Amino acid sequence: MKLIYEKSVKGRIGYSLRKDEFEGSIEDFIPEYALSKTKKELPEVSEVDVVRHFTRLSKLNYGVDDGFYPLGSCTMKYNPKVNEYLATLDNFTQAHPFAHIEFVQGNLRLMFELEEALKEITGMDRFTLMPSAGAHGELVGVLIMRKYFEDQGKPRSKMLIPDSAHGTNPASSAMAGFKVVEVKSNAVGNVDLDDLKAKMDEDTAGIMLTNPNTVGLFERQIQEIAEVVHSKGGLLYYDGANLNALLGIVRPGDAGFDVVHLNLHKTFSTPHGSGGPGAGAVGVKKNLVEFLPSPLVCNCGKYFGLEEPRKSIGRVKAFFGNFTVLVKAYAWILSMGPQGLKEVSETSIINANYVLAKLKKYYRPAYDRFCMHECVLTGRDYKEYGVKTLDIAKRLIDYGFHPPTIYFPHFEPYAQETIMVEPTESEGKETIDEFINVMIKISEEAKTNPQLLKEAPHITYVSRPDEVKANREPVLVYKEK
Amino acid sequence: MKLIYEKSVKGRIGYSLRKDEFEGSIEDFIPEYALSKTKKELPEVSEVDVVRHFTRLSKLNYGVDDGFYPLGSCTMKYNPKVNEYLATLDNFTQAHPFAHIEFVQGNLRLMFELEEALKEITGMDRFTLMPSAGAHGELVGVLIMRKYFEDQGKPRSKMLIPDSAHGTNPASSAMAGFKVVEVKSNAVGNVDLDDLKAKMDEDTAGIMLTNPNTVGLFERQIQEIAEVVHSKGGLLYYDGANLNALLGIVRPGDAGFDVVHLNLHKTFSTPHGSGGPGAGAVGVKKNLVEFLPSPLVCNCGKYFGLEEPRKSIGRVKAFFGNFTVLVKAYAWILSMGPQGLKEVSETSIINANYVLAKLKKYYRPAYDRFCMHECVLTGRDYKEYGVKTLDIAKRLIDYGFHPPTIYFPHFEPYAQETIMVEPTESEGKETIDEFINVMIKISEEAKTNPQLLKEAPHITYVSRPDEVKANREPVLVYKEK
Amino acid sequence: MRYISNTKEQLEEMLKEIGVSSFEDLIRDIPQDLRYKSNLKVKGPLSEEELISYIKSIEQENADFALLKPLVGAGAYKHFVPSVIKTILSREEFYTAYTPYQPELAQGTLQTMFEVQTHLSRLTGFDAIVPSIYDGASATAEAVLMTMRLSGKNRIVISKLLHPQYIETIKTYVAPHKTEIVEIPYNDNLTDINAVKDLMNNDTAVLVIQSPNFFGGIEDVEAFSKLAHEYGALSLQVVVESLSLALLKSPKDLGVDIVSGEAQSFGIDLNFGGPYNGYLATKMDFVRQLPGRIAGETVDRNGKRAFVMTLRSREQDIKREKATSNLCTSHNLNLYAIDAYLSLFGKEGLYDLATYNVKASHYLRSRLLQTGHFKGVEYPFFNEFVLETDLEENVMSERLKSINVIPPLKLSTYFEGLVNSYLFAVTEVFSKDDLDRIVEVLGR
Amino acid sequence: MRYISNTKEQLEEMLKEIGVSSFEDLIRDIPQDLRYKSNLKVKGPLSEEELISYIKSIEQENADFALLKPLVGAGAYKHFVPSVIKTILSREEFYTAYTPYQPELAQGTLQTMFEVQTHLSRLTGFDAIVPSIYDGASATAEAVLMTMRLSGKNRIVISKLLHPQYIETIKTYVAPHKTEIVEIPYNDNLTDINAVKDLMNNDTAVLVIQSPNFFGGIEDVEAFSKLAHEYGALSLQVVVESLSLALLKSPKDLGVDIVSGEAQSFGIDLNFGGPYNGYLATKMDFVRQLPGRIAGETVDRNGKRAFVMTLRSREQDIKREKATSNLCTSHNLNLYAIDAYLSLFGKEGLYDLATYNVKASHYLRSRLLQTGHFKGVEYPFFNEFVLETDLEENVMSERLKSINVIPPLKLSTYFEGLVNSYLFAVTEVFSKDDLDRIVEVLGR
Repeated sequence: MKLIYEKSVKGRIGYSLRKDEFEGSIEDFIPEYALSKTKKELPEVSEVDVVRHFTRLSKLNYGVDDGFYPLGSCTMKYNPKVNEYLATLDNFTQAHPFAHIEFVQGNLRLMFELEEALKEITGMDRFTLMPSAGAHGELVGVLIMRKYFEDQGKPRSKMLIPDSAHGTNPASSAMAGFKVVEVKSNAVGNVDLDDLKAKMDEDTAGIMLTNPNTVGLFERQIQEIAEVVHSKGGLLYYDGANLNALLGIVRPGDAGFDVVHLNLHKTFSTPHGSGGPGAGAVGVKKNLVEFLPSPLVCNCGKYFGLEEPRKSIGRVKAFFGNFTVLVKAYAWILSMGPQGLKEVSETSIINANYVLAKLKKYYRPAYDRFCMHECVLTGRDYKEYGVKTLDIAKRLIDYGFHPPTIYFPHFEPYAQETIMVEPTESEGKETIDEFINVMIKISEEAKTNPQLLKEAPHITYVSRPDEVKANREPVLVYKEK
Repeated sequence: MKLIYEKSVKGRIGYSLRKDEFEGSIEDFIPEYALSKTKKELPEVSEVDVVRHFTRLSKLNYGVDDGFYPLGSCTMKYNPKVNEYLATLDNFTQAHPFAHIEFVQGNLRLMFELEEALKEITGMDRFTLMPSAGAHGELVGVLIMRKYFEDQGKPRSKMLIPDSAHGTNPASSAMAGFKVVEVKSNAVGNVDLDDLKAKMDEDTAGIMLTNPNTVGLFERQIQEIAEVVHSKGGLLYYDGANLNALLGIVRPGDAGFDVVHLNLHKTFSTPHGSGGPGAGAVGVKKNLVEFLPSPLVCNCGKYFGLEEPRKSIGRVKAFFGNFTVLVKAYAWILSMGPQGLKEVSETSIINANYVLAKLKKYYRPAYDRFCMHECVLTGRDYKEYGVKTLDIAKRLIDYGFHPPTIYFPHFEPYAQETIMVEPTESEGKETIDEFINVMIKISEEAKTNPQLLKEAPHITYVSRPDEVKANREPVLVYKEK
Repeated sequence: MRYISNTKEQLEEMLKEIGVSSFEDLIRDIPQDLRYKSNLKVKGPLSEEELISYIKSIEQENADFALLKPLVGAGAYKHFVPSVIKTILSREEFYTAYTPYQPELAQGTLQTMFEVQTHLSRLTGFDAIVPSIYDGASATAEAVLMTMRLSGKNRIVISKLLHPQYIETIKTYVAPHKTEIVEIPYNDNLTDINAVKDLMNNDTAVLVIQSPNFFGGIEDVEAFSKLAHEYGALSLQVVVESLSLALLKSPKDLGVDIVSGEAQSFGIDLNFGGPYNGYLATKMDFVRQLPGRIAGETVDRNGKRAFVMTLRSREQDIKREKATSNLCTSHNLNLYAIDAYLSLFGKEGLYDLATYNVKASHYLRSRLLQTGHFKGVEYPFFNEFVLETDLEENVMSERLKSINVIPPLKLSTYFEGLVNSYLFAVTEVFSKDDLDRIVEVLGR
Repeated sequence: MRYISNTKEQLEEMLKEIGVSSFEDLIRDIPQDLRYKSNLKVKGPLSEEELISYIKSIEQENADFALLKPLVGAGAYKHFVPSVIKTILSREEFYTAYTPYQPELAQGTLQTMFEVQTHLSRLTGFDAIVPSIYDGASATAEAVLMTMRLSGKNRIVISKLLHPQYIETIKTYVAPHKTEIVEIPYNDNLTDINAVKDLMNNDTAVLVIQSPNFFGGIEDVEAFSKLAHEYGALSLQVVVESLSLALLKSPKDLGVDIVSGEAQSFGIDLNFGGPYNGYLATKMDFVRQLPGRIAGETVDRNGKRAFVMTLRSREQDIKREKATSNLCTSHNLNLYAIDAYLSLFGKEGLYDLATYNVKASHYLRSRLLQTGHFKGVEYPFFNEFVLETDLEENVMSERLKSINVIPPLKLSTYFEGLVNSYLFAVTEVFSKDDLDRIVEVLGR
């Protein structure tokens, strides 16, 4: 479809401004060395043009409200509409971050109460709500770990990360100046304890762990892992990507974790917004509180206020956190209540195991275990028909489903043909059944008509864009011919 | 797609209620003769189910924001988003109609100011904002005419209506107890003055006239028509369906009309909402004010208040008008201002004549005249290829356009193959050009591949539903099998 | 102007293509002496920001309704509207579409109509439904006209406890048709069934009973229906608080012939009285006498289920002066709200919600009686009741306002005899604490 | 629970199909002593109505911001946001979608990214754009890291008139990398170019200049760029008030190598400081050192134009610890707002809007100077300026609050020497009348 630039008509107007009643012209105020000689060549369109443009663009997208979106590790659950409403209340959206503290008591209270709830849910002692995303939270977490060791006068240089981890873990560690040391998985998909013991030493800050891990399996030996890491003075970092499995069942803080980050846009149902904004709250145990980024919200007598942790790692963005995202997360917790939170995890675990039980014959998993809130299958058996997992994923689109996560984790036990399905608690059995049936149908198609898969999707506006070309001859902006 | 009933799962929940802390059970309060023995069999679905259901349903619809919607006589113009916002301000939407007058001064002010604006735009002396729709306004208008003559002690029994008029005109007259007398059109598409003179008598209440008429042509002899009707003591009723052509150019009140109704959802840009709610404000000249429906809004000293016209025809609905629709109409007028209103009519007239000029070779009109804000073409030349105007309309859908109005007006000069195109002022030349090109292309297709048209549309979820079957074996509600 | 796409240059170009030299050439049909020569004296143009601030300043002249809970109902009920409904209503495909004349581009609208017809069928027991007419009052007037068409008679008997504005609306609609209107008195807040007997005769087209009635009273509709039928008249039940249908027997089972109702309670905001949503329900025998739009199921060219507007030969654009009504634009947008509301609440939710309304209103009534400032007769009611008080009107108002409650309706406006009586409505927006607070301020 | 679809019965059925007798069987991997045995002590569950009223009660503890116009900016600017933008953001296809990993289901997102890249290209002059990073501060920190990668050097020279919180953020990001940070003093509200000369050397990775700077001052960016290049350093311009780009020369034309910016002014609400939207712009030579998501144009299987995320080999999910950054989730939803905002205003509108900002702010400054209560040096600025006053802080605050204006930023918090100085921001939300009213209350 046309770009908005291709719809531009000279002189067309899409804006309104109050009358300019001031004297003088722009040259009177802006020095010649700075003033552009030409107007910037933005498009010229009417309001109708813009509305139709985005309405059409929207119809080229697929959201959770359009159907099943089983992206493993992404927790694409339903985003309640009331939360969207609450986040757009005027006094929230129009609040200036530099308004006096008396003006923003509501915002501070909300942040304070959300922090209390997150502490209770995770078993941690204090949270920062500053980070903008999971990876941002990771950076904060590992910077805290770094500073903790520096503060002890014994900086450490390495970070352990399981081979199945998200790419953000090693990338965040690298940003914080750590050397990444990979820990292997064992035959049942958990951390190889021997490998861990071999690699954990007193120059190692600790381990970044996702639990349930990215293969959807609970780290059975988490207590032993904690023991190994703590015995060397190290710290355990909890990547909260998969917390959706554990609400009210296990609290990371009770399982030996020292730092956790939570993706409020996963577990706590704030929408993904085509790739953000999210929020990556970071919680720590008592001994790490003084390293949290500044400022923190405190309930200081009469007012809610702000405080700076004594040895703070500093700021990681301007102002406060992604406030409107925080509103949605808190609203969700309040809607759920203690019992509801537990039901979230129970339901999502049952949903995922149901998918696993029904599909394991067709898409053989690497490990024969029950899974937690997501299951990892593979497309390895269809390679012989020339069908890649990518083709299976694309074919799902023709049946109205968003594909699951594929090719992650990208390592051997899965023959690198991973299919990671996370149904979340939102989905009803009949939707999941429909998905299962289609997956089985596709497994048939793969054998009988592989071409159908390789040319899929057939019903979308575009099909199989050429990523190699995009990469080789990058065209990143529109230029008039 | 499935009905919401077909998605129902016993025990599924989509609602939340505060806790019931009261004592007793329902049988304590509701007598046995009245209490239903079973719960009513409504569907049981989750919030996610409902959101997805309506999201999918929405994608089976086509709105103005989706593209060109040139329904003649319907004025499908762009509905500004700011107006939607303003109409949902809490103090408007949460206002109780029986709250004390002090509580609702804002509402009354808005109605008062809107009335002032409508008076100025039409040249009338007083408006009621009560009617819910154009046809509702017509009923009010003709009831006023009826009562006016009764009040004079000389009730009249007939109403003149041109053969080209909307069906609502005769239907409204009939509801008001008038016998409908049809007035013929002349060779140039206007009211036949001789026929009018022959039929206008002192038992005739007057004439209901649309101007520009439903053929998109201005009634050149409007002054003569007024003279004929007034000379017999009759009244002129202005059907405002086509006021979009005359803003700031001609005021009905200056052209001899005694009663007008305005479709705020046409000219004044409030959205059509899949068929309403609209608003059908009715304006009258001084001598008819005392017959208006009650209540009217008045600026009575300190407060805005309500007053009952002395000889009111009575109420036509409960409470006041469609208030939130009124907010949108007023907001639109304020955004436009005097000059903007005139530009609306100028632009819509030029747009329509441009379509006419470009398409008249292919879809011969009945009259060779410039049109006003809409043009009437015909598909008569394609009958010989077995192609009906309906087929042309359906084929347009394949090209992404909403079809124009067809088969109205349904009378001889058009060989009953009318195609009525109203582009409105919202549409840009490039959209109109695209429509014109497609229309020309379809005219070719009609000759070379009529089957393509007869089976159109090809891209929609359903195609050519069987209306005869629906009518013969009516299925109006869902029943479980 | 941002809402008008074409630029001056484009308009010039188009005029050239049309073959005229100026806009004036296009409108030469309009006599010069009819032209409006000056500028219209309307405010504006305002920029969007100025517009918002102006309209908001008007809105601020209202009371702060978002904070206020109304004890007044009387045909307009404050029920909680789930946020999902506003989300659905904001889909442009719904609110910017036209009446579904092209079914291929309007299956969303048509299926919604069909679903609402089904919901209302489940609630009323009838299979022939008109889902959207302006409001309950006009729908009732249309229903009365329908009974006159069906019966060929011109005499209508109406309970005095039909909503007063509904009665006024009926009167306006029947005025041109030489109709005799007879009103039935009431007794202990219910329509006096003994009086009806004297008022009915064989010339009567219809007996009109509202239940729950204007005083919230639950009428013995079955008895009224029997009586109507004894005289060869039709029985029309008016349902203004449609939530009551979740608990009460279906009108069809009570022998009613036609229901006219108001569906505002099902997800539609108070909106200062409109837009609301009237509906009609009746037996299939009468379907061809119904006014307004109806959706029907059929199949498309390929045999797929599809929905269309059906039984169109009743309508004005086909039948002109012989149509069953002049109805054209309805209030279809509300149908998305009603469909979503009834689907969200569903079988169990609507029952629980209605039960809450009943229990909360009965609780308030009995607590108010205990204060000693109120008295009233016992009668069966849904969520509205009448009490007489010894408190001064402005005392009661001020006390209620102090706790952000809108006072109940003073009945003397409509019922001359009822000087110190008020009509209280209690819905689920009131918690038990809220009601206790009301009792506390009024009990002083 | 309304957000969980499956009923207890369905879950039982599924457990049976899985082949276990209870949920407990599924989680037997979890050691019993890790289980949380009690109920979580969190509030709830609240019904939707209770939830709304609770959150609103919190919201009401804030000042009534809808009525307040801020004279404070300092990196967060109150510009009017057209209603169209909220309408667009409310499309579920946008806000409920994920990062566009499946281009066939995300052309809406990808085309929007590409359009915003183009807009930012038109404003900055550069062709390599990262359209969405958390905010301007983190984008700036990423830009600094990028210059360190590009240059292999660890010394950075930063204007003291870079937003103080941006400086703090840079410090946090570079802390693990043994970086030397040098701050440049200022003079007459502009970065002291003479001082820079002494601070630069050949080990310097980058010279960081904000323009308009934290005091609103328009720097002679070209001169700074030249200086940076003389020492073999890169020139990084930070643009916090991006509206200024509508009027000011493109950074590329000023010899800048990289721009890091904050696009909040383009259609994003104040939101108490977030979510906002940072961006980066640079020359194509540096494109493979950029962090974050970039959209690129390509063709699909059938030769149709299509958009994809491109140059992915820079990213963490491909390159893990060797990636240019750990960026994963961005702030993409804001891109719809930015795209729509810049399209609505467009070439003429953005120019007119920026001009209004300049004229209004200069008007207020000169009027305040006339009151005699204010003084300040002359310097070129965009829509923010610094003045010193003899009014007490609380006097000024109270007077401004009385006319619904949020006071300007007190600079002493960040600049110890500036005891009675304030940073004023004036945007188009102020009419001339509004400004006259401010002058009136402060001029007393």
